[in-house]
Amino acid sequence: MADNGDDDPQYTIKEGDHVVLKRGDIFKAIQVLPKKKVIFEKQWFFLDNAVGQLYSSTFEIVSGNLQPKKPKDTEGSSDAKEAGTDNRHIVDDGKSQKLTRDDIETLKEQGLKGQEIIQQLIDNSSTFRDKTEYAQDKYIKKKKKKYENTVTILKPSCRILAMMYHGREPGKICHLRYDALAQMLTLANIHAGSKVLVFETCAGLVLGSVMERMGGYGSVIQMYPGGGPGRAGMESFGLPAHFHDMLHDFPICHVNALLAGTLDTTAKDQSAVEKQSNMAADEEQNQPEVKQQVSPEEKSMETNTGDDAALDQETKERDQRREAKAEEKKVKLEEKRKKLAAVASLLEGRNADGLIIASRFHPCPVLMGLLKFLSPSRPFVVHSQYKEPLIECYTKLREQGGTVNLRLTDTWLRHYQVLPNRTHPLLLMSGGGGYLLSGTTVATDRAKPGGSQRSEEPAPKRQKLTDTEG
Amino acid sequence: MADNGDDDPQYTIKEGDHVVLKRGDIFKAIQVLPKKKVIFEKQWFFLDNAVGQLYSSTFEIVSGNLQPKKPKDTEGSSDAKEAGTDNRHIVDDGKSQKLTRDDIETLKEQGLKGQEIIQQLIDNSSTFRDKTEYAQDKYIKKKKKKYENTVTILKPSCRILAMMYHGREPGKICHLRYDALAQMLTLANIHAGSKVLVFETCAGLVLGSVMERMGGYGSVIQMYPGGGPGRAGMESFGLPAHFHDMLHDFPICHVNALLAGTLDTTAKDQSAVEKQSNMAADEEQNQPEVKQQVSPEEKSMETNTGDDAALDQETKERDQRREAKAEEKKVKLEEKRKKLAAVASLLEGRNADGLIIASRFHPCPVLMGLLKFLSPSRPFVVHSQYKEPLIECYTKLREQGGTVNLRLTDTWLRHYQVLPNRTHPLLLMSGGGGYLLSGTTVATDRAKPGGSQRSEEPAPKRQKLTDTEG
Amino acid sequence: MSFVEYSDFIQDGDVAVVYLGHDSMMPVKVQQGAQTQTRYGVIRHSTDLIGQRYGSKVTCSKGGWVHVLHPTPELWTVTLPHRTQILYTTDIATITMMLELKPGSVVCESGTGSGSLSHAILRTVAPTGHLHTVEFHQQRAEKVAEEFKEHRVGHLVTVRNQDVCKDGFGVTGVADAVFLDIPSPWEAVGHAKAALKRQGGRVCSFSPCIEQVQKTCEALAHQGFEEISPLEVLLRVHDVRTVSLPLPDFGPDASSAQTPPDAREGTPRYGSVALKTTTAPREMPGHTGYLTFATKPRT
Amino acid sequence: MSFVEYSDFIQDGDVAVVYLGHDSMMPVKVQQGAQTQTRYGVIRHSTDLIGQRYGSKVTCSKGGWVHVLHPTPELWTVTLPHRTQILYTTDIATITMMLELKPGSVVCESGTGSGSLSHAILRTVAPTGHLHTVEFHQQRAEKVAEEFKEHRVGHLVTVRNQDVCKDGFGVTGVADAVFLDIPSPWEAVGHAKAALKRQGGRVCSFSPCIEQVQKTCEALAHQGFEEISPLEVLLRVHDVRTVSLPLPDFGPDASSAQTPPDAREGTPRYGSVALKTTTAPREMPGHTGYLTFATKPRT
Repeated sequence: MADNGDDDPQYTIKEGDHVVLKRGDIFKAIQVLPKKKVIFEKQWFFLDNAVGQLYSSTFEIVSGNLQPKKPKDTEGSSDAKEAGTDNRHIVDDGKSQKLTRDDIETLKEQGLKGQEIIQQLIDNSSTFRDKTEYAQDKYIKKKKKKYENTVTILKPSCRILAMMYHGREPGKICHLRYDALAQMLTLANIHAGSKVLVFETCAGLVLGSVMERMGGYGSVIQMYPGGGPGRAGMESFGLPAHFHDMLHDFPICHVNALLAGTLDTTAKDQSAVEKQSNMAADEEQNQPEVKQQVSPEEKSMETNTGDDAALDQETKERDQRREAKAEEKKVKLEEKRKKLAAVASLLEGRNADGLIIASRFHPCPVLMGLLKFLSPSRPFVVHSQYKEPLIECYTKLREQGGTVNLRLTDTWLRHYQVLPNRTHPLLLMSGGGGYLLSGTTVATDRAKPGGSQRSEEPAPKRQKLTDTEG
Repeated sequence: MADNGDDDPQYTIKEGDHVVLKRGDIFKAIQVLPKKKVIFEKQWFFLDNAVGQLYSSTFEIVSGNLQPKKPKDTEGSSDAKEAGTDNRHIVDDGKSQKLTRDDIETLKEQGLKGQEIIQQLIDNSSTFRDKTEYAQDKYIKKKKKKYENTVTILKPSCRILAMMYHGREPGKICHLRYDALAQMLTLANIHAGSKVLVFETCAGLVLGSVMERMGGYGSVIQMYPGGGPGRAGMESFGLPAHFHDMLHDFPICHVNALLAGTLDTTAKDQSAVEKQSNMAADEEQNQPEVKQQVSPEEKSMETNTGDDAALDQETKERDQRREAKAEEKKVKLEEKRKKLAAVASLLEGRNADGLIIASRFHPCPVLMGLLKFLSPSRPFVVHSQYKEPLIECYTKLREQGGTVNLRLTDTWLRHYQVLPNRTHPLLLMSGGGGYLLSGTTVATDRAKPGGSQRSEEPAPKRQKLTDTEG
Repeated sequence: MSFVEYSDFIQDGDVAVVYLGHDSMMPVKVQQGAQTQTRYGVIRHSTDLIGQRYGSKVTCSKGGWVHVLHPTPELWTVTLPHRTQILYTTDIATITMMLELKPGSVVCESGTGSGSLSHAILRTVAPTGHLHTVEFHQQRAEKVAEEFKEHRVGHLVTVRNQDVCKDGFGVTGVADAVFLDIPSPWEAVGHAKAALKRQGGRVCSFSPCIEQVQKTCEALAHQGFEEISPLEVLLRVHDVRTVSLPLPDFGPDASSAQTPPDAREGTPRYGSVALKTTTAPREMPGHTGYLTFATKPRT
Repeated sequence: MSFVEYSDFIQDGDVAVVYLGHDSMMPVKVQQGAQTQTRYGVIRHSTDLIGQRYGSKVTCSKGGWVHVLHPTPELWTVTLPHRTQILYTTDIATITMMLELKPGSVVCESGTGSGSLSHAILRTVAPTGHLHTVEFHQQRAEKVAEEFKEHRVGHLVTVRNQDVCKDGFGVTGVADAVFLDIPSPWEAVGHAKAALKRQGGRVCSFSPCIEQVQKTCEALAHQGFEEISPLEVLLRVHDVRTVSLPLPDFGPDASSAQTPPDAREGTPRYGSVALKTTTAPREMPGHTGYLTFATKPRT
């Protein structure tokens, strides 16, 4: 990553790029496609003008198009403010703002930009100058949010996408807050060259983060539940094409068979592969993430194909299509078989280097099942929105042995406003980012299978009866 | 509480007073008794010299006696410090302190006071002046803790005792942190003139706090489990004698009988009262709080009465004692009967104004049982060190109806160091102060007993199936 | 009814709190002949409220029903008309304990604001204490004094309309505790000291910004206050709910001899587990203000 | 073994982590013929370690046993010899994500201190990135450089012994990210800007005191940094345990017809209930430092 100058295409927005739109603390991931209308913060516009511009540029939205802005233009002139020291003189009569809603609409129609409208509002507020600096700041922020129409286009990163998902759709990522994701990536020692298992139902955000951290070196195996691996979030990372070569996926419905050595991935037995395909179809309706990947255009195509005229012709075409589809299916199945065989061989050695779980499933059976694929002395991390299932995991692991350094934690995140004489923690904070259970695998005594594996702790460190861990 | 000048005995330390010793953040509650040796922070001394002095005075401990200190003497001269800007020049060779342990002992023997010893340590540290201000401060604090020997005598208060118990023996008060206790007293609307039920196994701290807040007006009924009400903590408040008139107690083993109307407190049936007394004896050994109230002197008296000579004389005396004891017991039982009858009549109306529970018992059955004694539209608060039992309480209450405004909460407490250029939260904080479930009673429809009381919420606010409360 | 004494029955002239649902309440001035509109229909004071027991269920005109609660300072805090930013119960509870308030305490407060803290102080110092509260905004001072009367605590409180930084609390050497919630608390520290009893007392200053705390701590130390202790308390609400966690399908278990560790008694391999748990609200108050406590020593 | 690459077997010259029990670990330099003393007895490197699989159980001379773990930056952080205050994993994880570190990133750091963060940075930027780390304390700079070599990450890092506030990072226009953990970070903000790539990058400053944050934010704004965002992350550890809660004895239930709501199936009236729960540690870290992040725009 040497400094190649601005000619380096990595700094330029190109057609087809996955980018992130930003205004204030609001983010939206989007692909740059020609003539594609984008809605962001209740405004419609086209991204076409952004192509060829540099990443991190800020644009003004002018009649549905992006217009590059000079840097520094964004900053409010907060120094120029004249503040009262307290608000004793403010009588709240509801009449302090002289501009009416209609006036403001007129200003907008006249093409006034957000920053200008806000200045108008300040100039026309009889109480603004009497407000404390604190109250002035609040006022400006509120108005800015309402009237500004700039947007910054960023290159996606784990940081930005994790913050975006947390801010916009925490439900889609199991309420995994960005700082919790940060802990997971570090606690699992994700790094280039290792072999990592990922089980997530976080729209692909966790998968993408792991892949970014591995830089295209090593292998990532996405273990996925029925319906196919959710990857929309991973796509938003806009990772280089060759990064995808290291990505493999394995349907968890074959985990038991693989562990038992009964998974047949040879060409003779298609059943395993086929079952997987059928299940994918069956379960699609239970997968909101998958459904949302279907674009509105595709949907409308499907519903508009029916036409009452020329039934014969249709029947014929339908037959042809069916044949073609059957052939297509065969080829696809063969591809799938090869892929499954490849990933099965990656897993069979049970020598993965790390495991990350963050899903809406009960983490306990997931963890107990997937832990078997790890080498000894390798880290694993499980996220859950709820503490109770992780208590269960902890207890099971303690009973079963084979892990050390077990820790059930969560993190507490606080952002600050640091401004002259106005420094304080932000008045709103996230309620919680979920809980993590982390630990390290160790070799189990294969000499004594089953039996009394309970006392996995060194002898002198006996537990009190009521304490699971001291 | 008008300002009566220093003659007012409330500002003077008297023999028999319950006081609190303080050094830094360390507190200890103690009664001022003549010639009683006190251990505080590993030092022995007598409190006798404190009698007649004013509350909040600071004393120096000089050969086991208290010696009043001039005010302001306590403060370290932090302004005079000369600080390095960073610690790059400090080479850790373990030799920076020129004073040896023996030197320091010699200084102590020479009668040097804590403050002077610390100054000696600073003067003899070759690295002190090179340390950052931050590191200097740490150094001084560490040394202060080790060598200072002052003690301040405070008048007890809810604030001080709650902080003391939390700092010294959180296990004795079910890990009820002072800010959580503060929430309880406020959420339960504890105030003069009301009738409040208290169920606690917090050594009497909660009881004392409630009594302090009621200022001797109204009534407090301590509901206590077998073994007698724990009150050591309440005694430490040193409340005026007349405050005790408002205090009643009721053994919970009679709750069911009282609720069923079968509790007989007339003179004819002594069984109820007697059973209580026996239980108290039976269970004493399970009550660490109660045991600790027995002073070492009492214990040694018991074990030293045996003497092999003059057995006859002894037998005679023993008989006499037995008779006297029986008589005494009778009188005591009669007293107890009267008290039980009085408190039963206070409870029978089921019109208490508030309920506070903070105990090592499962809060769910306790709450469900005692809630029946409250008037409608009255607050209740339950503390538990653990969240899970309060989830159970919450669920039961929602099923049963008869309460609104249910909230399961905890508080997060952070102390700050505010010093020029060294402002930050304290580096250590309490892990947790316990959870609170609070709510308000409402009238239940007595017209329809049992049956479908489930939908206690107004109709338009239907719950989602998976949400217990929105 | 009074804010410092419970009554059993609702009377004409009372202030009652109508509980409409979780986190939804409104205060009502009870008046013979009056009506109150709620989303469940009309409440007729003469028939639905007056003479009813506090805590009763009242059926509104549209058939929905509400509970009518006895007012408390805590219910008032969540239902009062906001004329300013107010203090909430979590901070109020901490202030009450850390200022060592109890029946008989004499307290000075500024600014009065919307009276949220004032009501809690009055509840605690009644029946023998007194609150001296100073509010520089005349409209607000008048309004809050009126409310104190309506809430039958007027005899326990003196409202002064003046600038505490210039004119102090209007009393000297009488207070057990002083509370400051003003933009420049450091300018009032001297007045706080003067208001406190010669034998000493406690002071608390509430400020949202750390710079205010720094200046206030400096002023407190300069004025000889001791045990200067800034702190922060945050409330966390835990929403109780039942969640359903699906179990993963790892496929048929070939080795039936050794049951996998994830097999659960009584639950099908391919099902879900219901769980009682709590969740954090998506957003919560991350900061209200710093509470700086200190002790005035005997002078 | 290397800190950026896993091996399966312990070899002569490796650094291994001996796990003795919960929160009790020690690093060991594996050397043919060497011995390590533990509280469970002696570990003989030649027979007990070399050639064994990482993660194995090793029986010590006294019969007790330990596990030998592959080193990771996280295990190193909890076992390394402290020569300074160090950064812990919670802050490190946040720094790594918020600085957008990944393989190939070029990072500048000062001060190196005990190398706790440095190892985590190296792990993340390997195999194609680089760390330029500046430490003004000569002894420490030498020691940490030695450790990097032992941990087989020496090729990924340049250690400079200089004063970052005066002399900067020794590189210009090459860094994707800069991290500052020095007493006066505001004095190094200009150097941080100079070290970052012309196309922009991320910066983070760690400071325990808010005044340092204030000055740093001012300097960052003055130097044209954007998205200035100070934050704090605290770790809470939940201890899993089984507790037993006694049930209260309310006495014989006279009205046997209506079972009281507290009667529990299967539990005697006078017993206790066992409960899986977590408890908070009595004390926990209440503050490590503020992390101030900012973005250097393209210049």
